[in-house]
Amino acid sequence: MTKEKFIKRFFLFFALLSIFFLAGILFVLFKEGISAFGKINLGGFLFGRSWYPTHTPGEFGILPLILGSLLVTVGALVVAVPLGIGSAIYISEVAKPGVRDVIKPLLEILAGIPSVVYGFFGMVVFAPFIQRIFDIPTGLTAFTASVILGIMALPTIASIAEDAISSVPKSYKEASLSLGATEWETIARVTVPSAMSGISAAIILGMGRAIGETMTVLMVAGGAAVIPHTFFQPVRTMTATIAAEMGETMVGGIHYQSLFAIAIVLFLLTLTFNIIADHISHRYKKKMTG
Amino acid sequence: MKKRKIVQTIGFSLLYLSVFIAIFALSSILYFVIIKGAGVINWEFLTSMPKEGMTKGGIVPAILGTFYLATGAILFSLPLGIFAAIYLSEYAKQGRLVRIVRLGINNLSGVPSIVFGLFGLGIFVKFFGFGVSILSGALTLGILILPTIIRASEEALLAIPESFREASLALGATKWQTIKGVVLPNAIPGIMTGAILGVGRAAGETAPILFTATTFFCSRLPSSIFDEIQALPYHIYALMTEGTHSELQVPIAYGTTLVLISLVLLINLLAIIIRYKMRKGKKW
Amino acid sequence: MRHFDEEKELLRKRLLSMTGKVEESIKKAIKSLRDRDESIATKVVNADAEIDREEVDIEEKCIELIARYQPEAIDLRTIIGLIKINNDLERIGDLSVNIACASIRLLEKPQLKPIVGLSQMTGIVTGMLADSIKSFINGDVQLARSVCVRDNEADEMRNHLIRELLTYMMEDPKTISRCMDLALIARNLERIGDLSTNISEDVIYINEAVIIRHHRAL
Amino acid sequence: MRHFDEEKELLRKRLLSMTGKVEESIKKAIKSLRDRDESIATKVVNADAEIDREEVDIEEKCIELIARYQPEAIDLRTIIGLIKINNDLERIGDLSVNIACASIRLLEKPQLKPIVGLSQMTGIVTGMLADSIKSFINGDVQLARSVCVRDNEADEMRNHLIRELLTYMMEDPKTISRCMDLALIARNLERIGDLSTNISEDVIYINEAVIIRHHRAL
Amino acid sequence: MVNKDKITTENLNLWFGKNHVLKDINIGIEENKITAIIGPSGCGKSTFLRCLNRMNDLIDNTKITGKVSLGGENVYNNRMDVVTLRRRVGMVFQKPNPFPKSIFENVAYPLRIQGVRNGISERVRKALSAAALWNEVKDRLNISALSLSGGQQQRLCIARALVTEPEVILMDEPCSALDPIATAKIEELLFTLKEQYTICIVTHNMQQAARVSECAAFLLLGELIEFNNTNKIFTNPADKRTEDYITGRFG
Amino acid sequence: MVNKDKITTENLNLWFGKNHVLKDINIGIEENKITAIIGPSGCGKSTFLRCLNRMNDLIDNTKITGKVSLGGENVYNNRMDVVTLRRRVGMVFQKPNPFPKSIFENVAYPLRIQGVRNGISERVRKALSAAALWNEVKDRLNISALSLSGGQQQRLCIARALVTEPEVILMDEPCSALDPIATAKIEELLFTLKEQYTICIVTHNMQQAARVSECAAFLLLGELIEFNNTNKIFTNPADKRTEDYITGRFG
Ligand SMILES: Nc1ncnc2c1ncn2[C@@H]1O[C@H](COP(=O)(O)OP(=O)(O)OP(=O)(O)O)[C@@H](O)[C@H]1O
Ligand SMILES: Nc1ncnc2c1ncn2[C@@H]1O[C@H](COP(=O)(O)OP(=O)(O)OP(=O)(O)O)[C@@H](O)[C@H]1O
Ligand SMILES: [Mg+2]
Ligand SMILES: [Mg+2]
Ligand SMILES: O=P([O-])([O-])[O-]
Repeated sequence: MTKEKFIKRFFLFFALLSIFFLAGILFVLFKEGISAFGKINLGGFLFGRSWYPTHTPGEFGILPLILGSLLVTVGALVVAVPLGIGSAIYISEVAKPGVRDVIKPLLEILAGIPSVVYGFFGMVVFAPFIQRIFDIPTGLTAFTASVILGIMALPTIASIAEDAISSVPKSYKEASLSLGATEWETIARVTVPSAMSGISAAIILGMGRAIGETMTVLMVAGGAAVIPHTFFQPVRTMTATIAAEMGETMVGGIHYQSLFAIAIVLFLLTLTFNIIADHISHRYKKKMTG
Repeated sequence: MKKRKIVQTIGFSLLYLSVFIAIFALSSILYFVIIKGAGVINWEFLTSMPKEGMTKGGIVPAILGTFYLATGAILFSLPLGIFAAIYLSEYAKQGRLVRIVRLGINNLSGVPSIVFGLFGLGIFVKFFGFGVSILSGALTLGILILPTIIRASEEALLAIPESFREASLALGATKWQTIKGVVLPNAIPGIMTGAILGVGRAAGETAPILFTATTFFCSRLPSSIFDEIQALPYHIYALMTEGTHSELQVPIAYGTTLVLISLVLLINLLAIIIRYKMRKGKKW
Repeated sequence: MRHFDEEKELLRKRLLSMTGKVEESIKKAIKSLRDRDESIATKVVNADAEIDREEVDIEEKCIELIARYQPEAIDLRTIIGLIKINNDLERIGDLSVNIACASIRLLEKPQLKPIVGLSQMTGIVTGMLADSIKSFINGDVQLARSVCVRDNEADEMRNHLIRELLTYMMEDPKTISRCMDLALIARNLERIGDLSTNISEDVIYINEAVIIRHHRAL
Repeated sequence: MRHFDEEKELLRKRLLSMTGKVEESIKKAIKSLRDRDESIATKVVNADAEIDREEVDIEEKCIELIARYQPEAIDLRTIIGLIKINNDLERIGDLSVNIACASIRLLEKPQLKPIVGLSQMTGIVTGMLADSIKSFINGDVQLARSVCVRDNEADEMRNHLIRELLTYMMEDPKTISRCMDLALIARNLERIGDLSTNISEDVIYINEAVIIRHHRAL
Repeated sequence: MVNKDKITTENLNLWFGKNHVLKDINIGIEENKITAIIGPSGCGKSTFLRCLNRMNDLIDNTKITGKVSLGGENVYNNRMDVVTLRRRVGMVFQKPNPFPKSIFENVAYPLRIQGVRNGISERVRKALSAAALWNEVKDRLNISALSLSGGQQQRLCIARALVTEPEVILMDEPCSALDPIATAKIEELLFTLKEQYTICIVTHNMQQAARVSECAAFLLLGELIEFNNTNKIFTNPADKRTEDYITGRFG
Repeated sequence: MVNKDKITTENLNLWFGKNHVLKDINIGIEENKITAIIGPSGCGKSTFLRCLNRMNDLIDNTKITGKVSLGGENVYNNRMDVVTLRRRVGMVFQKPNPFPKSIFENVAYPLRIQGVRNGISERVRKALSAAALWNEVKDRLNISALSLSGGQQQRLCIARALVTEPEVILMDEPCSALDPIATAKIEELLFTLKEQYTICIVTHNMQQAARVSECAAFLLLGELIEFNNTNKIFTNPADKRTEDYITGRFG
């Protein structure tokens, strides 16, 4: 083998590591979690309405957890998507260069605030506030979690959407203006539609982030494993369940295994989102290059 | 014509509003943390051990723990990430293999952090028997930030115009000479940005270290990589959810949060400054 | 059709109409002599100014076309050919003026025995001229070559004429001055033939990019 | 210096050397008559082939330059001017051959009284030719204009000569044929003057982009 | 035939920050003619063109003095609505820039934003025909405009500019991204367009200026050095600097 | 003066995947002359050029048959070392592509990768002089190459290609990113370079091919239609298709 060939193989090995890790994750999750299905049937697991793992016999229905996750995620998106995309459009199309140079890095920096900080803020500031405003027994509700999660996902969505919007060639904008369009028409009819796939990818990635989010929801969602009926009640998500309960389980026990089983569901769910986002942004690239 | 102008005014107002809300929401978080945390922070807080069941004293083990974890994670994932990125951008030919690798990286980055925690638990803590330790936590975090590093490095490498490579090859350089002489030197700032962002991310993560590295309280500083540790993010969580004197713990949590935020934001700021500098200086 | 082709076409048409004028001049100059009508000759002399103007115009247009379209290959050859043909046509116009002037001088004096050869020669050279231009317009290299061949005929004829004139002069010295003018006319006609040949050679060059002039026996 | 300028310079030089040859031809043709040396005249006739070849070469080179460099403005005018001047030079060459041929015919017969005017006229027209080319090479419009003025002198001289010849012929019809040849020589010299004038006009055009020919009184 | 000026500028000056980019430009762009702007890189050609439809408004720190009149009205007057102005003065850019929409929607765009509802497809057809593109695309109006070739894209952009029937069309190096064959097609198109429109074209291809234009302006360092018939400029420029530039002796 | 061929191709065929891009090309590129390759976009000009120094090796799915000889040796022979080949056959690209290093280091790069240690600065000076750039940069060899103007950058790239004294220089549209004035400078440079080097230049600017080259090859859809003296090609091409292309009647 020549030197050049050797170098190439060397690098190839490292490129394959990601796959290896991904496979490793899958393997560990299944290794630890699969035997849960020996004891709980799959339908009962996914659609069971109650989650009482510590009872004897334990009940392992994760429907409340799934619904909790979805509720919080949807709520978060309702907050984050309009604000995030609005901000993205503002930054890339409307803001004066001076303003843009402040706001854009600001958002990027804020994107780096750790999730536990959001959780903390939610617990000590926002939840009491909600409790007072709506006069409800606890401020730790799906609503609270949604809003906090939404704010948290906002910089992510804004930043990816901003990338997509500002990578729309300047020539489109010039073309539209030179044809007698107003700036708003240019944004609404040319710039944003051209960046649509990038924006959708941003939304889906934001969704993935929200659904996989752990600490925030763990701290502010309230943690009641019941099927939610309103926004203003405590809920418990899949991630929070794992984080909260793993510490107290017996390694290898059914509770331990079922938590891994939840992780499998979570993993597959986010995998799906990611593949969809990937697909969209792939198509987007193709479209932009003709 | 008038109607078109009005539509424009309304549209722009909505945009201003959304930016305003976004900035307001995010800065109010900072505001509270800074206002409430600033009073707690002093030299002692930063340099002494916690006392009296976490109701008094400082957070030095948590600071150190976060430092060890983040350093360990970056030491582990930086070389891996760079090597993988070099393969992808310099050697890989478009084909099934690359698509799979890339899909793998994208999905790895989308895996929820708690799942990484479980993975670390399953592999490092249990299978390799490292136990709950700095090593397990750092490795878990390292894998978590690997996609970030690979992406940033790859982006930095791809930003080097193809024409540089062609020029070098056409001058009779070998591939490796080209990478070493022309590609990598120009990609270093970009790779550094990626690495710094990775450090910031690693420092702020909680879920992955829940079961792999941290403990609520340890009475001494770690002496080896196989020791349990405290970490800032987990410390905040623990202060809020465990212990019994929450009225005493919340102020400490504020202080810890301010320290963590300052740390992470400073790191991110650094990365962003480097990136802006780089974009400005770049003429090709 | 390319814009350049349109412009070129226009130029061709102008050249054609200029040829018509020049041909007319030659015929008229000779006619004035035959009909002993000075007014016709005067017209020829006066008409020349227009031909001259047209020549200048066409040349300017050609240079403009080169400057603006940077023609290559056959287009370039055509334009260069046009410039040269245009030049030749103008000279032919001048030659007919020369003939007309000689005619005017001759008309001041009594008529000599009419020289049949002159009309005949006029027929030949105007034929040559017409054909050379026709060959240009149609890109007809065959026809162009035939013009070159006919040039010898014209030369022959001129020699014959001059010899005839010499005899007249010897016989009657009073005719010398008139004969000199007639000889001049013959020479001019022959030169018209020469120029038509030049034109034909240019046509061949334009179409085949072979410069053939001087190759034929002198 | 641009590569194009080098090529143009080369062409100019070639044109200059061609002018030298042509001038020589004219002088030799006249000299052969004066010295009654047929061999000189023959040399003139033979030398023409080379001038012809050179003309074709120069013209091809000019067209090549247009095709390859797409010259504009003064460069274009220079090349077009070169083509035309080149053409004129070749014609002047032909005219000296004509003179040489006439000379050969004359030498077959006894000498007439030497015609002083002829030498003098030769001096004038070769001077005009030399100056017109010089004005081209140096871009000297002043000089070019002076050539145009001198043309009238040459015309005058020719008329004078022809009148003198007419007298001879009248006096002695035996000289008619020789006088005709001498008249031909005078006409050819005058045409050389005309062509030099043409060249000068082209020089003016090249440098000032004003086409002046035909504007002056005919 | 006396031609009148469609656009005139009077002492037009423009600064980008402290950079004095256009200096006292006085020019008259004649109706139904093609006017070419030539000059070395950075001399202000594009800037001048973009003054005419106020595209320079988009650039910060721009200062403009003097007058630009379109059919007698001052373009920089406060009462002049930029949107209307740009509809009257269309523009075609250096790189073909169709929107990533279908061919049809690209051309229909200017109509749609004006709120036109009826007869759109007829007007699109007419514009595409005028841009000599109709025959090539009539069977596939719904495919993405980005799948057209560069030359076709540029003609599409021309059609898009024509559909609202502007009075003037500005073109900033419209062929510099095209190969010679596509360029030739656009040039031919220009000859037919000028019968209906007033066209002003910036090009750094002098030969192109020579071929297509009737009048040509030579700019140098922001100054208008010479403005004349194209014939005159290319066979006998009045200014030495023009001559030097035209013959490639410059710099 | 009999010139011998420096590079010859025999029945050179090239496929990109199923796309037959070069078809039976037989050509002889003469020593110390400039050979131009012209033809419409996509006809395979660049591909042909890149066959000569095997830059096409970098593209996947390429299949090549036939022979390319450099001074008698087959370039596609297994014994031919690509690195050595590329050192002997230099290349200059369409867009100036200096490395983001200093001027000096750019030119020194090829020497450094060859492990040359002595006399580097002398050789750099010589190369810069040969590329007619020395006088413009001699006082600032240490500034970044990226701060040079486009035309200077391209001459720098030429210097960089010259420093290892290749036998042949391939240029793929070296002036298409430059303005006319910088282009004129490069063209003048070519005339002096050809005394020492064999040059093969791809250009879609026909006038440029006409100006600089001694021989010209016209490619169409991957076929070599005509290969002849530039004079001949531009005044009297043998093939109707060449004539049509040259006179702009094509397509
Ligand atoms: N947006 C801008 N901000 C500041 N200066 C600018 C801007 N655009 C152009 N300039 C400057 O204005 C001058 C003229 O630029 P312009 O683009 O009009 O030149 P041009 O003649 O079109 O050149 P080219 O042929 O390269 O397109 C240049 O010096 C340029 O640096
Ligand atoms: N890397 C590649 N992979 C596949 N096909 C290619 C590749 N490069 C070029 N081709 C195809 O090969 C053909 C010839 O391309 P090439 O770049 O040689 O053309 P060209 O004559 O240089 O054109 P241009 O004037 O546009 O540069 C084209 O049909 C092109 O689509
Ligand atoms: Mg411009
Ligand atoms: Mg190419
Ligand atoms: O970001 P998380 O660690 O809270 O999932």
